[in-house]
Amino acid sequence: MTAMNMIQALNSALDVMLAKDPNVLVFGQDVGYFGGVFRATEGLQKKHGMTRCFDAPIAESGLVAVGIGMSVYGLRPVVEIQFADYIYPAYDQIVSEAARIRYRSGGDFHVPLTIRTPYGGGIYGGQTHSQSPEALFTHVTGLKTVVPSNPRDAKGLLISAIEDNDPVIFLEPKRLYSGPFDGYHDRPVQPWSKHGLSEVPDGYYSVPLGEAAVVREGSAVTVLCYGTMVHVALAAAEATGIDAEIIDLRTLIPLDIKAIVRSVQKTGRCVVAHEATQTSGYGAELSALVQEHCFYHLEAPVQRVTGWDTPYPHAFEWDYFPGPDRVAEGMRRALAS
Amino acid sequence: MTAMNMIQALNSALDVMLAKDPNVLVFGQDVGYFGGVFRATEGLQKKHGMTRCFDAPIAESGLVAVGIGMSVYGLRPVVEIQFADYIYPAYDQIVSEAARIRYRSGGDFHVPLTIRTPYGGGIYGGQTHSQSPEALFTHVTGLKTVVPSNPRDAKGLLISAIEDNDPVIFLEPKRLYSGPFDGYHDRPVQPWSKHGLSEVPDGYYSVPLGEAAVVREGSAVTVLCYGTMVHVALAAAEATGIDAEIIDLRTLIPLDIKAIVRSVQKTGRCVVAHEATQTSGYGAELSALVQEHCFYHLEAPVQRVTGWDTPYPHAFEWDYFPGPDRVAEGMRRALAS
Amino acid sequence: MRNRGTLSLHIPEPHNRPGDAPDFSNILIPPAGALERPPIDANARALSPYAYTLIRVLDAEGRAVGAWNPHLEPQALIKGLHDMMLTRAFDERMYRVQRQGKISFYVKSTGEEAVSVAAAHAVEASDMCFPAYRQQGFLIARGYPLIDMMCQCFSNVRDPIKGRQLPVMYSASSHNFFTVSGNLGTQFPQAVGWAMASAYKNDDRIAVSFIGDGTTAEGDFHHALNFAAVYRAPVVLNVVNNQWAISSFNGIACGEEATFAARAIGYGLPGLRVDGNDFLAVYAAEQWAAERARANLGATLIEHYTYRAEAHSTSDDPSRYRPTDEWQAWPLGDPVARLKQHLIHIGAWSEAEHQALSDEIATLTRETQREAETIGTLATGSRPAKATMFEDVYEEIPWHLQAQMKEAGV
Amino acid sequence: MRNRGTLSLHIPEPHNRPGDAPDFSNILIPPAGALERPPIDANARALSPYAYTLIRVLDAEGRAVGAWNPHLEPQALIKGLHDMMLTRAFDERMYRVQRQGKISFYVKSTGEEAVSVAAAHAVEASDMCFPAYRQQGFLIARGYPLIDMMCQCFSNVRDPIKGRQLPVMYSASSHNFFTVSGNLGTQFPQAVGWAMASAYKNDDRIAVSFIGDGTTAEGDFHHALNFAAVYRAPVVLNVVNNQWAISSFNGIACGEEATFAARAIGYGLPGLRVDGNDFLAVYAAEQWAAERARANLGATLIEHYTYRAEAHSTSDDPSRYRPTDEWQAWPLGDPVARLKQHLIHIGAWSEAEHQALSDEIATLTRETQREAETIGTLATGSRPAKATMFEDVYEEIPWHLQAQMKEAGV
Ligand SMILES: Cc1ncc(C[n+]2csc(CCOP(=O)(O)OP(=O)(O)O)c2C)c(N)n1
Ligand SMILES: Cc1ncc(C[n+]2csc(CCOP(=O)(O)OP(=O)(O)O)c2C)c(N)n1
Ligand SMILES: [Mg+2]
Ligand SMILES: [Mg+2]
Repeated sequence: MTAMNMIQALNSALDVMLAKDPNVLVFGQDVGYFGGVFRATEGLQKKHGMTRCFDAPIAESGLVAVGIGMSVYGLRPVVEIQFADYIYPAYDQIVSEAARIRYRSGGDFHVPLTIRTPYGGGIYGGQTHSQSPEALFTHVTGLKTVVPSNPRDAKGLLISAIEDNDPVIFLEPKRLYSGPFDGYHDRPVQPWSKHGLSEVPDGYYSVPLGEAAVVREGSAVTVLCYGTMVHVALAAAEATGIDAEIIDLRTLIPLDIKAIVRSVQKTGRCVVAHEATQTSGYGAELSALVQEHCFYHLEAPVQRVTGWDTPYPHAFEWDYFPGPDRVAEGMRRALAS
Repeated sequence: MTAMNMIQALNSALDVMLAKDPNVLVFGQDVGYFGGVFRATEGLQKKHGMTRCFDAPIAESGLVAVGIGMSVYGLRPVVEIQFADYIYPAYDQIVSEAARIRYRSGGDFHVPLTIRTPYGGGIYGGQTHSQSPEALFTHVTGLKTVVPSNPRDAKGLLISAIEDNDPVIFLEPKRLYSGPFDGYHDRPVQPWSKHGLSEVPDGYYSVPLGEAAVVREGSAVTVLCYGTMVHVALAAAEATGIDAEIIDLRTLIPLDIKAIVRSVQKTGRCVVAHEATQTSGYGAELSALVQEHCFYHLEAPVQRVTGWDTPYPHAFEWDYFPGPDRVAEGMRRALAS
Repeated sequence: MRNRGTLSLHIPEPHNRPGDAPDFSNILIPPAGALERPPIDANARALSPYAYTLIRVLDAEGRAVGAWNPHLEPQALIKGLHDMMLTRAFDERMYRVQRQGKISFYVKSTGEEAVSVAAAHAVEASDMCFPAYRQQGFLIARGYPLIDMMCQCFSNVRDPIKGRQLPVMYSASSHNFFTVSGNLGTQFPQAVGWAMASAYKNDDRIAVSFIGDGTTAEGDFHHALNFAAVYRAPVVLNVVNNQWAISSFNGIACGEEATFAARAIGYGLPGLRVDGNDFLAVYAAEQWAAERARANLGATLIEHYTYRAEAHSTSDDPSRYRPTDEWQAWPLGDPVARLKQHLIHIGAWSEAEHQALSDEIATLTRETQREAETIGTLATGSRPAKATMFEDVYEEIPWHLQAQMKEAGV
Repeated sequence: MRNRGTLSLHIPEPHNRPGDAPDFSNILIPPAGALERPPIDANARALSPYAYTLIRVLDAEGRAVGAWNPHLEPQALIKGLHDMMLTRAFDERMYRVQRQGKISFYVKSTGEEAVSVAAAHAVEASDMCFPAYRQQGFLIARGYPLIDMMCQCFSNVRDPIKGRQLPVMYSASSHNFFTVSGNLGTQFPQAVGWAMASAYKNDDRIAVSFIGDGTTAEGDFHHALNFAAVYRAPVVLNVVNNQWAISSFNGIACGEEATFAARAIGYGLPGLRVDGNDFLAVYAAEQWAAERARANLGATLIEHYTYRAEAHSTSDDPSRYRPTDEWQAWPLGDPVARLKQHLIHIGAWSEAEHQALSDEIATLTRETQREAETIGTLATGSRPAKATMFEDVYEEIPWHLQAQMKEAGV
């Protein structure tokens, strides 16, 4: 066990997999010699060799396409998209190709590709360094979508993603890279080293895809969240004293529906929280599922607490970010009736 | 008034706008001399001139980018994407550019671009000629998304889209081009000429964006639908005798929430139907909205009737397509409790 | 907006439209055998003239001439002729099957058979092909069972891809033939990735890919060339310039201003332009590029200059946008006729043998069709079990698809 | 998977890394004045040698030599010097402002000022610019108010784009300068569309666009060149090859195998390669391309060979990936110093005048900064009203955004 922040945990996952499996390789913009703009691949080229971890042209579509071709050969490529905001040029290769190849070939080919990308706000990155595009992947059959919220999960989930035989979109909440940011932007953020889930096994281990974690047990209201919002929801529960049950989904597709149903049937109330814009966000799917599975247990409408339906405006970082006050307000609305 | 099928109505809308506004121009793959693979632009090049309606390279991203540049100059371009399944290469230009330019420039620039594209199944087109990607646009702030279900709306909505000062994704249910297909694939389809809404004014008129149409009044259950599914829902109501209120949304963004709330408050039950895959589809947003706005009126969970969460498989056209039986089943489920 | 009358917008138009007499007088055709065959390690920039000419081996009399003559054994030539004829016969038959309403769609490769077949012959069976949708000749040349191709077109219970795709979208990992995509162009950079993987593993297999002239306009084309150049990927990138992309002539894809082979120049790659209806020229160019790739010298772009003799697909009617008799006027002729003429010229073939082969192929395709139809067609309702619809979305079926299977009653 | 040891994967690496002595001996620099200036209607293919050389006007002694000398009046040269110096001073100041924590981010253009400034001078004020994020020099040369640029960086209440974007993402329709995008490359084909619109309207305005060397790898680059060639769009497409894309040297973008100017060849467009640190050479090339475009002869691609003297942005530390003293070793020198030397050489400028101008600019930028800070900074909380956050998503605010405004309490 070593205390790691999220970047170190992700780096460790890549390191472990590069050492374990010669078919794993890592590439993307600035990931080679430099080690990535967020340092997630630092030292990997030096340790594992030039062809195991290298720089790539600024062509996200090309990156993914080449990763698909490598997958077809039999490798397990891990591609980094520098910011999730820049994944759209690759959207066709992801949707029409990576996600469809197993199906359209009747199982003749498959694509064990992992696409890592930092997402989310809270870093004053403006509208092209803050987006949360998860719903654009959860709607695409054939993709798995994963969002870790702490170092231990980050490493274990990334290893699972690399070992998975289907394409995985691995969204890294960049605001959590250095610490468990809880949305109180005017307070100092504690470092990961003070957080229990920063204790990360040094070697190989995995956290299975498709299993949520109950990060706070409670009986008043269920909060469904992932990524940075897990810490925001915890802060909201603490601040309000509301006995919320907080579920960190960890994997959006496939979703751990059992954990959700179990909790909402218990609490009868539900809040869904994400940073992405509201309309057609993943929260809509969660809301729909909860009311389909738990209609007769629900005592109030499922509440969505999300980013506004605008781009992420640079000067309004904290007006946009759905912080603890807004989550608390959502919990109160869920409890109001 | 002339009886038109949907293609003729769309052609007429383009013809009227080309004649009315010298800033309107139309381009896309095979749309010039040939008149488009679905014939929507037939005769327009000959009538209005080479530079008003012309062929473009097979580069959807380039098409949209060039349309954006033209919009910035002051034109109102109408771009055709040959099938909605091929819009993904343009996704970055649509999401990061067309949808964001007004916002990111503080209103300094805007993009009055219309993107027309045939979508949906029912023509044995296989998985790359049958997709319904509307939810990938409804999640994108800054875009409007429109889906007509009959010739009269098609022309009036397309004219509104062209005149709108924001980018509009105009999805044409290709199965309806020649007749009001109701999902009974083994019965002959009546031609549009036998349908009231094929009576289309010859000249200029518009149908406003953002207004739904109640195509069948009823009191037992509300069905929210658009495109081909409007006719399927009508057939399901007819077949079952269920007194459904059927709402043709016509515009997905901005949505006519008032029409929805009014109806669901009356019926207390709701079915949402679309061809797209279910998870994170637009139906999720509709379901979430209905339970947010009408929770205390709902007597049963909102039911989703959608395409399965698989690609559209060629040999299973009618197993995949959510036909009248499945909509009827959804209505029954909504009524069951 | 001002209007000072200086600029005007150019919209490219083909030389001939319906009603015009076909006219290919603008096409420059160098004589066969005129060009040197450079060494495979030639400097790419020095090769740039090859992007503006046509490598040709077969002359008008059916002689194989010049440095690019690959000097194939008669048996290899006859195999090439066989595969091209089989491809054409297969296309004819499936076209008729579509017209009879037994399949939903079909795409012929008539007139372009030399491109796919000679390419398949020039590379190793272990080399990986990333095809567009008009490379049935490649698959046939590799000996993939015709019956499997037909069952795919019929989407019947023996369709290897389980009824999932339109006809012609084959997938054959057994024959190193990648699953055909309905989305144009995507395979081109994937081939580069496969080739990079092969180099990464110090393997000796190379990748071969095909793209249409129209499709070169997609970003994928650029990504393929760029990644291939940066990482010196062992891949042969083929542009099939058959003059048309549905109704758009290749000027809309930028063929008016430059050749497609010339695109290679800007990436520092060799670009070869080849008479695509000359089996020997295609073979020779492909062989040169494959040798270069296998020697770790990187990628080559080859433009195959040919003509789409038939409609784009069964959904198309070319008489609406081009003179109906254009193919007859096409100056590079018919690849089958030209190779036949050559074989006769060298004394390895006769009209009688040709007729016999033709009959044999007709019988084979007819009987295979009968066999495939016995298994079933889309119309007879022979399909994989409905439950298979939910398989292969993921390696394992997740809960939400299981729930949907239940709802679908399977 | 087999492993027969034939192939290997090539990963490009720059010549020098931290710790190495900078070495540019591999760069071929032709003497200034060596090249002919072809007529603007020259055939594109005949121009291909221009893609492999460097158009240079200023020699080592500061003389303007050869056919590409644009023979500018001293006043125009002094204006050029002024604008480059102002750009550099503005960059310096905003960099310091960022280091003081008053703005979130900044991007300098140090060493590359000639590219943007000379281009702005060579085209008409009514021509439309589609910039990348490093063309502040273009906007400054067009006389856009510095105060507005600063207010944008401060995201304060006078920010013309209402606090919506990171610093440097200017938008100035008043100065025909398109809104800068954080997404690389997207502007390049948009510029082509604008130019097509201008041609469509028989206007005489042309478009000018800029893209980084690294960004040429995006599909957008290909789409821009291809649409420009097909429709002969009146546009000047500039590649700013400053050797680096964050930490990646231009070999990763394919600059190892060919020049970026050579990309033009495959589209049948002229591709010019220019000494990007030579104000006169950039001016001359841009002027040539603008005249060609305005004469309805279509697009030109210009590669500006220059060097990114500073970090990629304030988030970057180049000492981690390149020798720190590379810029000192850069053989094409400093564009400001070179133009100054030329002005002194022709007797139109003196050290004293230079110092005076430098002081004047320092005062101007300092006072503008003071004024901007008085209006407010991100830190002081001076921002547009919170309600504006919901504006400009659409022309009108739809109900769902109105509901969210209410929820946000505005
Ligand atoms: C991304 C994408 N855009 C559009 C289409 C529709 N489409 C199918 S074939 C075709 C023409 C292709 O022409 P070309 O590349 O020259 O190949 P050819 O048909 O001549 O073999 C088009 C536009 C598609 N399948 N995919
Ligand atoms: C589509 C996209 N991908 C990646 C990035 C992240 N990024 C920002 S700047 C940059 C490097 C650009 O290099 P270059 O084009 O050479 O321009 P320069 O910075 O040298 O001016 C990268 C990779 C981005 N902004 N957009
Ligand atoms: Mg073609
Ligand atoms: Mg650069």
